[in-house]
Amino acid sequence: MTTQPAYTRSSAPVAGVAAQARKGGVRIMDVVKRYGTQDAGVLAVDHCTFDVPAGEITVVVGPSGCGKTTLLNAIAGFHSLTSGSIYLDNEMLCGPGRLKAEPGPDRIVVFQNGALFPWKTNIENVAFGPIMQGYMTRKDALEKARDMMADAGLRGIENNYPGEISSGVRRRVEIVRALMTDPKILLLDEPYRALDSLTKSVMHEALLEIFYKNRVTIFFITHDLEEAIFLGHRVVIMTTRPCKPKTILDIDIPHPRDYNVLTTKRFREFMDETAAAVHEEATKAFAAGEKER
Amino acid sequence: MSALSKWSFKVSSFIVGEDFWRGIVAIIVFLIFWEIGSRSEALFGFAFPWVGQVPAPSAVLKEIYRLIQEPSFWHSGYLSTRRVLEGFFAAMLVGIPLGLAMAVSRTFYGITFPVFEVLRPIPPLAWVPAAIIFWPTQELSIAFVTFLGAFFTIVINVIGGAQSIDVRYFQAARSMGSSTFDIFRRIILPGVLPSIVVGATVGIGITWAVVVAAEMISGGGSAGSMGGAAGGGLGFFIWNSYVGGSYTQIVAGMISIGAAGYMSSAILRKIGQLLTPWLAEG
Amino acid sequence: MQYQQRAGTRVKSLVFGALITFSALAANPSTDVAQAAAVKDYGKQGEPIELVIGYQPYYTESWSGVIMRDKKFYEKYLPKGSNVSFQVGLQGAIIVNGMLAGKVDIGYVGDMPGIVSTSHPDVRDIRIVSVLGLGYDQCNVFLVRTDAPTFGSSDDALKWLDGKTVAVPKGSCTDRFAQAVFKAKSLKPSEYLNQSIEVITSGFRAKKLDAAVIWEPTASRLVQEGLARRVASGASVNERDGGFMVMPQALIEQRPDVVKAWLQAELDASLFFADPKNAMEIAKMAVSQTTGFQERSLWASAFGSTPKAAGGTDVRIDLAFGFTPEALDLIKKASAFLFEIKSIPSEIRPEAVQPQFTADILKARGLTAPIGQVKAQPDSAYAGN
Amino acid sequence: MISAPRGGRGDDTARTKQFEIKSHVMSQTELSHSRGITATRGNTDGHVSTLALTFHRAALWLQSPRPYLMFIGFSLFLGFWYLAVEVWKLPRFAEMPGLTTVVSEWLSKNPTYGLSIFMEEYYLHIWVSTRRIAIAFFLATAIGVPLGLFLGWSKRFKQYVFPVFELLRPVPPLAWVPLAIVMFAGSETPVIFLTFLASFYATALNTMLGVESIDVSYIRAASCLGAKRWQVFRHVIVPGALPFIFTGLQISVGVAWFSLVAGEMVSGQYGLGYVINTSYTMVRYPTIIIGMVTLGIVGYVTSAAIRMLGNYMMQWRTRELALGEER
Repeated sequence: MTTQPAYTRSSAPVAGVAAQARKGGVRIMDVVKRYGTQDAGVLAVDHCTFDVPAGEITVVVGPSGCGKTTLLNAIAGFHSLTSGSIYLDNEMLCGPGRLKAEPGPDRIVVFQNGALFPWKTNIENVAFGPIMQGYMTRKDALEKARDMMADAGLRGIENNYPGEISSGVRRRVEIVRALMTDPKILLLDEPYRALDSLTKSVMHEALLEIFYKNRVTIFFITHDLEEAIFLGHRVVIMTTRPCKPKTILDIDIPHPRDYNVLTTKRFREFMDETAAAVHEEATKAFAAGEKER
Repeated sequence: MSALSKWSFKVSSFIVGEDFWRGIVAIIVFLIFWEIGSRSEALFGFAFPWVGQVPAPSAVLKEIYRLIQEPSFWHSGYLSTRRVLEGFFAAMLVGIPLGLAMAVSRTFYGITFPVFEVLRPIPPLAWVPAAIIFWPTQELSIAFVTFLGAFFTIVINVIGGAQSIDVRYFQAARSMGSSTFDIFRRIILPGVLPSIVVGATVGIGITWAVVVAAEMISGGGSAGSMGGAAGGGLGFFIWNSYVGGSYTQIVAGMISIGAAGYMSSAILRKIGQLLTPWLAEG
Repeated sequence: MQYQQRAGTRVKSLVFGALITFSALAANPSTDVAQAAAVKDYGKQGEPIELVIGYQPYYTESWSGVIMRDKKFYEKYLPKGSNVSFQVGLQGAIIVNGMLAGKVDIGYVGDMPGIVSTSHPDVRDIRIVSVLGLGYDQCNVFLVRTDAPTFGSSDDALKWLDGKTVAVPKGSCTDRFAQAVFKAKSLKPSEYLNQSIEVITSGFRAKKLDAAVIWEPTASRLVQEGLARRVASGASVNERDGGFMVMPQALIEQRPDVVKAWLQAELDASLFFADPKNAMEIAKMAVSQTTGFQERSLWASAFGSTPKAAGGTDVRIDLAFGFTPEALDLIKKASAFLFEIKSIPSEIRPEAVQPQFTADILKARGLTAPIGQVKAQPDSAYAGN
Repeated sequence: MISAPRGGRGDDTARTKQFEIKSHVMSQTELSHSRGITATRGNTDGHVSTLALTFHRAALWLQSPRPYLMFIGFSLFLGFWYLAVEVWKLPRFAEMPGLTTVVSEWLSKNPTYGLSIFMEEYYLHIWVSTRRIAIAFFLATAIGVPLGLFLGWSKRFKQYVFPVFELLRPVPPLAWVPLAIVMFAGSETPVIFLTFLASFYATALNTMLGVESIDVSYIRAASCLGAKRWQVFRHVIVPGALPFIFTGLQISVGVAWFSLVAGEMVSGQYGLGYVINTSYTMVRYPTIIIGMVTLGIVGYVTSAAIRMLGNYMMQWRTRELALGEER
């Protein structure tokens, strides 16, 4: 039996998941993003507006290079906007006057080809956030990290280096690292892109399990439609570059979901409905010879 | 965008960009500091440490202006360049096949690489006395030393290049029934080309460093020259100005070698880009 | 693991094969190939000959070489159609290396390189055939920095050297002389640097050297250009120096006619050197064959005079040509010292000295060694500007 | 049979991408396999210690054909040297010192020219040369690494400093020999300056390349997790650039020896460059070869030391590459 955890984060006591106030809602309002100068630049995002409901999984689907990663970077604070604004829990992240948001532990990004620090052991990676922010001593942070990794079924690889474990396991360690700082929203940039479909299905179930336990808002980017519908409460299908929402679907398949959802009639209906739209955008993107932005 | 406009786009952004101006400012500040430093004895009465003895850039510029009109200066430049090219091409001629042979056959690699690794740490200049004894003419001994300078780098890069070729290319080629020679010509050579170019650019830089020192040591230094001033070359030119006590000529010589070394690397990089168009996707 | 076994067997056969070929070759070396390579072929007697002469315009004691090149006395004696090319060596050792590598045929060198050249018969058998000159302040001149204290006598100057930085071109006659003096007077310089005459010149100019032991004409040049001060020489410690001519045994055996012819011409050159009225002409010859030296310092190196307190001598060079007792004594003493400091692998071989050629020529011309002297002349005698 | 040879690491090849985490899929079994290695070692903290790894590799090496091939290589090389000089006496080779003379001189208690492994002076030369390399190398690292880190890290700093750096870099360090002798007092400091200069360029440049090669997502991940700028510098930039820094250090040690020899040849009292040069002017041919071989060995040892230090400092990379090698 693991000992009663000695750590409690002062600001947000870990209460029962249901009673937790819903946080992490994002409102994207009329966002435009252009790279380079006015005339010779590239328009990536063209007046994009949609909401990411708090406590839910929102999946953005679109052809490669259509500008969805630019959106994610704007929320995370890596890129500035040309115009429009983004709100997190009704607090302006970036908008007129402040075109570039400040990266912070409330919005954690899980990168496409992984960003676990190869020179730190897995547990040091997971405990990195709290130690950097200084609100936890190293010992407490490592203890909490050990417990959270155990929760996510990652016992026994604490002292290995990321280079020594499989990329699927690495991806789960990265998500645990993101959850350590108790973020409002998780920003996932095609995290399972490099995995084979077998491992991918294992990852999906692990992600849902973590989601049900922590109820953190998830903003998920992918170009795999099946993955979007299986995971998402809401699926936003983007046009080709410059991207803006083409159709927004609320997936009413009840949670918690597992693998036989894929064979239900309702899932099939959603697939038929969206496949045409996504295919149309994909051919347009292909014609324009877009390279992965 | 047509190539021309693409090129102009790149240049214009470079000119107007802050990199360019900040670079110019930095170089001007450096030159001013150098000028004041070397004139410190006259201006402040005491010589700055180190830079105090170095001749001022203004004097050096005058010297360069004078030297450019002198044919003997260009002759030295020609001699050094010829020695560099001789040593360099010999190194390519011997180094590339050896590197490829090492990369292709495990046995050959097993036999030659250990010997190669033992000889590699010996600095090329340590070979000068032995080269003077061994080679009949002084010209050959300097060329041999410059050859060594580039040889080791080129072989190492070729091996590295061949090893980094993804093994799947071999499998793919073999599955399409290509013979060993096809594989060599279709897969290994193009695969190794980029690292040959890298090895060449680094190699020519080293040959310039070596030719200067070899000329200094065999042309004038204690290893002594057979045939007095016959040594020639920029290295000998610097050595002669040192012995003659004209320090501005030394700095002028150093700058000309720097320029020559830089130009040869730049030319090689250009050739490299032409040879490997698939790498330069802009 | 299948790869390991297959390669293993292949490798073992390779190793085995290599051993066989290796031992077979080493067992019966083909002797004829061995002999021809080491000994150079100089052709039959009387045939025209190609000669490469390694000489030192930067070494006054061997200026008979400078005169030979200018006056071309050898053309009178060598077989018609012979071709002679002169190569400048900055230091005797470089000429010796050239001779050991078979690139140089006749060498004008100082005492140490001369003796060292005879000590490598395994590489190439070289012999001393003539004595260019003997002296006290030709090869062994002590110079100190201009701002050194003024010394009462040479001995005080030498004592001052203890704990100072002294530079010397290693392997030259000055190296032997400096080490002999340091041992005799138990002096211990803080740094005993190996530097060529050029590095020493720049060292004095950049005020980085306390002292140096150098040979003429560089000594006079440094004094004349005010870069250094002369404080002592061989005369101060009664240590003699000498210049020698060396030739490979192959040349002596195959072409005694050429050796005699060259030595005849050498005698003419020495006689020319000994005649005081030729002083100015010789200085001009030296200027034409060197770079960076003024005529006045070249003249002073041979014909100039220096106060006794600074090791000056009246007779600057004894042009021995033949092997005088003093010359033989110098060779014996110097080679014993060189063996002691491990500069030569063994005592000098008796056959290394070949006096009979010069003896025959002197008898034929009714002269005795030394054939002349280069005397110091007053500064006023210098006719140049 | 054509196959790209595995292993045989040309460690200081100018490969641009210094390390790539092989994002191949390792199935669950391989996870246990890597644990398998740790199990056999039985060390408590669960990861593979470098010492254990080297023994493991040495065992592998012995089983493979490589040692025998190496033996053939050396015997051919030394055999040719012996035959060419002493047995066949080929034209240009006859004057060179033979294998037996060099080896007998090197190992003799009373060497004819005063330099062999039993002579104290031999180790004095090695010590003086190594001391000069150590000083120059330390200075180059102490100045080069921070400069390289800042050049890579702050764009403004690079815009000001890098042009001057690039202005001086093409001038080969050895062209500085005469100026160094004039600029610096004594005979020791110019040699150290020359050695410093060569390795300084290599270190600074490679460190800068190291910082620039760090994947931007690491920096973003760290700032996401709340790390402030200097924390990102310490926890991401420095460790991330470490592999490049060590490549730079290895190249810089090689280049340091390169210019040390030139400095010592021009003027000096001790040091291996001095030995080689005076053995030439004093016609001690075997000692020239002894000087060169000693220089080769000492040079090899110093760069191997740097490599080992690098492997030790970068535990994560050694183990990762070891796993890669296993496959």
